[in-house]
Amino acid sequence: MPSRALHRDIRLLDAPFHPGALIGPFTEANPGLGGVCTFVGEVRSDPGVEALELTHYEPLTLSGMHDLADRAFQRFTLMGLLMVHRIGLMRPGEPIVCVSAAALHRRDAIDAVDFCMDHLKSAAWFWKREKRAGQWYWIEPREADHRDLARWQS
Amino acid sequence: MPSRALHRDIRLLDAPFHPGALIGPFTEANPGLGGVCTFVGEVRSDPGVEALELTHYEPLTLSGMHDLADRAFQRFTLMGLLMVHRIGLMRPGEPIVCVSAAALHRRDAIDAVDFCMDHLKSAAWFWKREKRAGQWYWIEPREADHRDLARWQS
Amino acid sequence: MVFLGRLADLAGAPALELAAPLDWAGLKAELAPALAAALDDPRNRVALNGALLADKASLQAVAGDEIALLPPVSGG
Amino acid sequence: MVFLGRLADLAGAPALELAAPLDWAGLKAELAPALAAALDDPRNRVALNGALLADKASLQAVAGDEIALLPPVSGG
Repeated sequence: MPSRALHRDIRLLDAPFHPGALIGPFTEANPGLGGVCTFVGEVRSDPGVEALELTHYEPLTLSGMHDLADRAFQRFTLMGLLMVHRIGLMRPGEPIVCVSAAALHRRDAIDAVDFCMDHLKSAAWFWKREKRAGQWYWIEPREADHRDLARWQS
Repeated sequence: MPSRALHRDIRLLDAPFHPGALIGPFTEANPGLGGVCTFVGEVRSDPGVEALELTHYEPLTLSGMHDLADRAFQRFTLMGLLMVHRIGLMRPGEPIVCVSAAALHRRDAIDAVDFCMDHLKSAAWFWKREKRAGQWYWIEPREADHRDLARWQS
Repeated sequence: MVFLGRLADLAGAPALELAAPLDWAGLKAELAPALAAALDDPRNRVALNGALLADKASLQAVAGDEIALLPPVSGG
Repeated sequence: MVFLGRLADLAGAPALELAAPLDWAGLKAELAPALAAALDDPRNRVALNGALLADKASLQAVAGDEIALLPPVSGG
């Protein structure tokens, strides 16, 4: 496959989306692939949580996701990368993030998704708050997220 | 979520399948999940490869996949696991394997898929041959697959 | 000037109009003490017109510039 | 007796009927030399009625049993 264009689809969405409707076209846009790995994160049904809101800072957030995609393409041998993130108000059960990587070999596809998710979780420009009993509470970064991120420093 | 049944769907298929048609119902069968990771492997379009055939030994292959699922449920905190593998004759571009894991946390979902794929690739009872220029050639295990498998021994 | 995340709660509004020009000392003098302290907190970053400042104290804003005060991110 | 993967090519057929009862020495005596050598190859596993034998040489097959000769797997 000499000099074929890499397929890249990076989006911020302010309304509910259906991951299945993204993955089919993404897979078809990467003919000849060996494997596709996809992660979909949803708003968990934690007891008492009525809603979740993700704020972003437009001048930084989308360009930060493009920088992250650049680094994933540099670090792994990929054919295509899809990275879609919700912003705004969400209810439990709604998809919040979808990352999909297509590659000739499964190791690249799986590791690229792992890499992008770790960075989206703790190094991307999002601020999260959740509503419990009618009150909004800001979410602090989790220690586990920082540990996950540190795996990629080496 | 006290004592909910774990969702498990393990299948060998001898005809083409559409991964998207499996993942939607699988995701819906695991309400309250935090994330779903899915890997789909396809028959690569390697130059000169006309077809691929996967042979299995029925008394061992499916029960071996169930054993693998048992180990994944023991090792990771999962809500559900889907593992579907093709057997028989396949053409380039056809899906050959689909593994999907649903969990409260992304680390479990991603690692479970990685674990299952490494074991399906080099420790499951499949034999693969490919047809080039009208001749069938048996495929030997790749060294990289053995290295991938060894990551899980610790 | 815009405030992100919990700093919007602290500011009482997501944005504030300030008279230009402003340097770092001038900006702090314009803000309530709690916000001035948040500016100094090394965990909070400052962006000028969408570009992060490596050295916050070097800020030089003129009329029409957008200053953003960004607390630590909290995940996707 | 069934042969999997490339061993089916070596056997010339995916399966072979053999007279029972058979122990390990008896099985090897029934097979062509190339197949008997494949039986001994430690990389090839033997299953009796769908259960892998930890010790191939302990094989004891009676009428109706299925012996399978399994070469190293080659991936999904």
